[in-house]
Amino acid sequence: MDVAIKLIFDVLAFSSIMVLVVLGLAVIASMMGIFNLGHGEFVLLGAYTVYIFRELGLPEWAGMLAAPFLVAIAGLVIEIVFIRRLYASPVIAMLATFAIGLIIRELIRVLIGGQYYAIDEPVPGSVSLLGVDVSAWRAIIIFLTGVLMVACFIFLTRTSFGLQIRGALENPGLARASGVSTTRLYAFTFAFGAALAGLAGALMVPLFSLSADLGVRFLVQAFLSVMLGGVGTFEGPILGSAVIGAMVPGFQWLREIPLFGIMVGDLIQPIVAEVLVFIVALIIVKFRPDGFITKGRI
Amino acid sequence: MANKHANGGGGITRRSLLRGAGALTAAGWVAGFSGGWILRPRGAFAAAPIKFGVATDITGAIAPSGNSNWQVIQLAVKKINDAGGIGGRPIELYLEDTASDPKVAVGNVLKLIQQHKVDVVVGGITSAMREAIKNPIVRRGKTLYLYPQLYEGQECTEHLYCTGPTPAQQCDELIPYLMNTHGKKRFAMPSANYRWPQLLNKYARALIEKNGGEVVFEEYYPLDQLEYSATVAKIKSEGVDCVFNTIIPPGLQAFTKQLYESGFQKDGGAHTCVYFDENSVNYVPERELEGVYTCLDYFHTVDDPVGAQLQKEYAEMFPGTKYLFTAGSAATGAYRAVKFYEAAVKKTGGDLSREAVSAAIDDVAITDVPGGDSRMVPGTGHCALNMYVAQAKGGSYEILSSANMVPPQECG
Amino acid sequence: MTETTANLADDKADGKQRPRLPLSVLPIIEIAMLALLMLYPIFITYLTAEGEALDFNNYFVVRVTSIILLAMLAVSFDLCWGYSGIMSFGQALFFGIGGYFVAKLSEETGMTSMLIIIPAGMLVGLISALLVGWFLLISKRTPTIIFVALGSLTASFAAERLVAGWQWVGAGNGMSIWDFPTLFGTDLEPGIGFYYLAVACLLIAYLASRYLVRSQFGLALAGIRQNEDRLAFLGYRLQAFKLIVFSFAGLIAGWGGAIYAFHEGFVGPATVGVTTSTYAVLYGLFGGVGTLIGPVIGAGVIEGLTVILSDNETLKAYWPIALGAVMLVVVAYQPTGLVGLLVTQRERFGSFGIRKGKKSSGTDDAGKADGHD
Amino acid sequence: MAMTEPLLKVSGLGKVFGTLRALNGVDVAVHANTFHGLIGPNGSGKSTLLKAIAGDHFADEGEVSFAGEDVTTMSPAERSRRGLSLKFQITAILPELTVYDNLLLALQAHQSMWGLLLSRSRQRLDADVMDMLAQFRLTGKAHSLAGEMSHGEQQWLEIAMALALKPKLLLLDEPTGGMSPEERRVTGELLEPIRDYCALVIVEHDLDFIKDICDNLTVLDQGQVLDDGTVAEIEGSTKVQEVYTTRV
Repeated sequence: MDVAIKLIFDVLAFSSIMVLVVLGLAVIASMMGIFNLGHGEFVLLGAYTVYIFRELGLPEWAGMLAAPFLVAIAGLVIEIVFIRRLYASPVIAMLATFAIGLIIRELIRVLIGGQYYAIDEPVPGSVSLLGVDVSAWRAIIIFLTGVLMVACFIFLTRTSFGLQIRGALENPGLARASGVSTTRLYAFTFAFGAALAGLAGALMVPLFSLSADLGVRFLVQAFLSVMLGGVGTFEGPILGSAVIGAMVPGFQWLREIPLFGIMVGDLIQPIVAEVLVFIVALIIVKFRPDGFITKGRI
Repeated sequence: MANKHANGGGGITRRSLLRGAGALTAAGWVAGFSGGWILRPRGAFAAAPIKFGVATDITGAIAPSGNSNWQVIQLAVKKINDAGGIGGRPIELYLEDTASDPKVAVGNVLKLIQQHKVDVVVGGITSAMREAIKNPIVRRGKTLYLYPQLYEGQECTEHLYCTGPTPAQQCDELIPYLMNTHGKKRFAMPSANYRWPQLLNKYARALIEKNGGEVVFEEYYPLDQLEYSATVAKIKSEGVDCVFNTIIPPGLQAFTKQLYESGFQKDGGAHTCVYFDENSVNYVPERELEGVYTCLDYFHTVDDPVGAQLQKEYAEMFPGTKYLFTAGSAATGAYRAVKFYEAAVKKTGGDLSREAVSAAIDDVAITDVPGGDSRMVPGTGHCALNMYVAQAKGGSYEILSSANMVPPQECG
Repeated sequence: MTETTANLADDKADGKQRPRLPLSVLPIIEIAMLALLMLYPIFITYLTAEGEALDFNNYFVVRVTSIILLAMLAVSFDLCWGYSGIMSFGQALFFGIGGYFVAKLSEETGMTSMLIIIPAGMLVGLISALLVGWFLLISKRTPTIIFVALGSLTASFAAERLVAGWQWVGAGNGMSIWDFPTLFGTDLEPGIGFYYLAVACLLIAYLASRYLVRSQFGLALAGIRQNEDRLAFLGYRLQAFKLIVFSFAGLIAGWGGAIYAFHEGFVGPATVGVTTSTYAVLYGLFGGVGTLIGPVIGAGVIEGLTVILSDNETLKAYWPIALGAVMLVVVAYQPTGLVGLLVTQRERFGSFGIRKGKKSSGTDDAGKADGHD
Repeated sequence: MAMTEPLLKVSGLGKVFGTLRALNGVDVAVHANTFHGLIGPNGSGKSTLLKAIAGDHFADEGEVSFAGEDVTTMSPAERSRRGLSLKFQITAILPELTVYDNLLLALQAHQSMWGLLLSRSRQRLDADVMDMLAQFRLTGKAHSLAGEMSHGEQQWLEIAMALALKPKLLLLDEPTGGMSPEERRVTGELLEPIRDYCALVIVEHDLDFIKDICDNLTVLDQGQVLDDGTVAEIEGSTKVQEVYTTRV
């Protein structure tokens, strides 16, 4: 029972982070047809912001509060300076974001001397959930993500600007054709996606220590999530990232649960568990190329 | 010598600008002194200098250890040169950054050997790094290699000498102490997935089982795995009372945090990590460090006048440095390496050929090293050391027990 | 693919002003490059002798040998992206697997003969590329570039994670190759002998690739590059073409990787990983994809500068950032890379019939020079 | 006309785009070596029908059989290998390649992979390439980039490529679009000789052009067959008259 609760809790925690990372990526991908290979570095920037705040002697939570806004600004600048010119040719845009990601990654590598930094969470220690000790901070992440998703959903379904976004999301061609000012829409969406990634980075950095390569792993997992969920919808990517988020800790846990009387753990080494995530995801994508919920595909 | 002006101050000449890196350091960032350094001896020497190569992790994941090694070696060499060098010949230091990245390291080590043509190389911290660079140094480079870090043992390559503690030296004291003094019986071995943990665990497990204990699980994780909740949960649920931790950074931070959060220590569990030392606060917060058991060849708290004196000089040479002169970071091993080499060259009467020095170093003893005297055990390439079992208390370590001249039990 | 409309425009204009008998540049660059590679060791050795006895196995020769082997990785990337529109962000996977395979082989069997190492590397590179390629390239609908790009990236990333955790191949330690490779029974130490072996391998791989992309098969690739749908309506099986090129590229990468591992005496997880893959992309885009020689030059310049800058902390630290910036500029403003500055769009595409127009006579001679038919 | 089994048989073809019913129960039969015109007002479904035949998109209902074989769900490549060739409305030549190479590309399309790798057919096909070039009056342009030619010339190259593999049936989508009257006349002349090995389905707005070269016509209106028959019959058809007078 305890194990079950811990499992569900971990899965929720990791899924929440993945959702935050993936949502922006997926929205950009489906709306503008650009897959942002620099998205992982937005996550990194968010994490780095918290680190900087700590270095400046400010509290971590302040950094986490600031991260989404700072990263959003960074995203906006990048959109205006580079991406905007490249909507015409998505492939070149993709390569450009790849380069931008590389620049950010290496810059931060220099700034933190290629090292790994542990960062304390604002709320340390553990809380008791149904009699099981779980990390307080993970609980907060789950809560915040839930709130954010609800907020996003309301924004997308109730406000006029939100509806425009949704329109452009589900039918990009139409949006471009109709009078909607895509320039403004795209810029906002790009910044918004960056903000979410930044927030994800800021919230997760206490769990995983800060390092320059933080982003790459999340880019790969985010890509798989988008592939799983399919693009063109709001729900698809969320579902996809939830699945990936479930697999990452899930496979580790799988090793603790006896199946058919044998301990799977003896068969699956931790490393196998990790690589299994990619293999399983890719296989699903291979045989379900449109994702779970489909309006289109990237 | 070419650079009198440099000889005047500090004695350090950089072959390149430092402004950028300097600015970063000023801003509180660890930019690291990557790339080639030459540290030339002060004053004028009659004889040509001995070229002493250092290849260590100045940047990257384990830079804190690498930098302390580099600084300690500077101290050791400075002392030798101030005392007139080795048989009148000064030591000239050459540094290449191995950047915690074997791929980079192989190339940079090549530079030490083929470009600077050094007479000996000291360096490498993780056994991954040793594995990567011993080939370019010993085989391809035909150069003497001194490896300073505590490690997994079974490194019996010719012309490769280990000046750090072996599993036997670390475990023979620690494990019985934990089991007999603290009654720990159920061990867990969460480990980083490379050679050091594997072989160390092998030795420790044998010892544990010999003493009637049990290893509940022994698992190997990717070096940068960040998700340990399943492992920690198992530690709790299986009633483990001693975690024999061989996870290294970057995974270390996540693991210690998650272990701490689970309240393992709080509930009286023993957390041991045999490379933890005074430098470890650079990796993990103090509260998570508190109470950790470790066993090394030196601690600041060891009652040892030589060590105390060296610490004093180190502090004077590098005021306010965050890279401490400690054992777990291989710094004491590095210091011993320099002294062993000095002793060997004295013995050969200045002959620097690898074979001669190698033959000499195989059987020398050294004094004036932190933690007490040490001597090479002939034919093994390892040295006997004094070992100390200690526990972290508020950032420093309390010595719990000690043993003198513990044999390495390798390659014998 | 990488050509922007702006670029085409230039070349159209260029096409009008082009003199009747334009000097074709690519072969000249190729010959120059070959001459440079051949003479380099002699030059550098005399240059750096500093009065001491000449040592042809010196540092500069050894370092450049590694670069030449990395150039093979660059060529294999160009075959994918430059010639068949397969955006492979994971090309190092095949390079590294080649290395790991021969490292394991020599560890198990003590076998160190180049005559076995090289074919072994080729084979494992080919097979792994076939598998990955089947997965990424073959499907009912033509997979999108994004799927291929991130699919290959993921493969490379996963492979890196796997070998980093797999004790059978040394896990985090990677594998140290203690023995020197042997050629006809004699030890081949890193140095001038090894250098010319590497040059030979690069040359053969290069000529083979050059032959492929200038054959009628290459004509089909040139078509695929411009308009996949049209080729489909002509009856070409696009996916088969792509898979063949991808596998061949894998073969070259595995080949280079196998020798590279023996040259460094070490192969680690990073060799199969994302960073190395990224560098393959950089070599290609910087030097100029779709020219074969471009990526070779790209590898030379980038790696060469990396070695030179490694003496300078400040620059060294900022070097990767500079690389990123360069890549950004290149993709946005000079998609044809360094070589694109000298070579016209038209020459990059070349012409394929036996009967050549005056305009492209040069390219043809070059083609013949390689013993086309 | 000989009442043999038609080369192309489209029966009950239907295609729906969203709410728009682009094709509705369309039947067309084209016999070997005949030229068949598809006419009708804009949006009557001509191009949709043509694409459905070529396999550019698949029909929702009904079937397409070609040379006695059901090709309804075959990919364009498969159809093309069976001798069904399409020339796009917008010219889809390869602008970066020379005219010569464009044609070679079309001619070698069905060679084996090995043949292509070893460039076996390069010599042999040279003659064919030059023939086609001569036939379509492009010899002089052989070595200029296809993209650099005039629109008309590009159309001819396109047709030449479509004919390169001696298809049994050629689908032409507005071949004379944007051509000068002179170019149209020439296009007509260029097409005439193919009759002896190839049938033609042609969508065209220029009715005079159609009348000149076609044997039979099918008139589409709002996705349905309004009428079909020989050119003479259609010219006489009142239904068609009225549609054209009211709508065109």
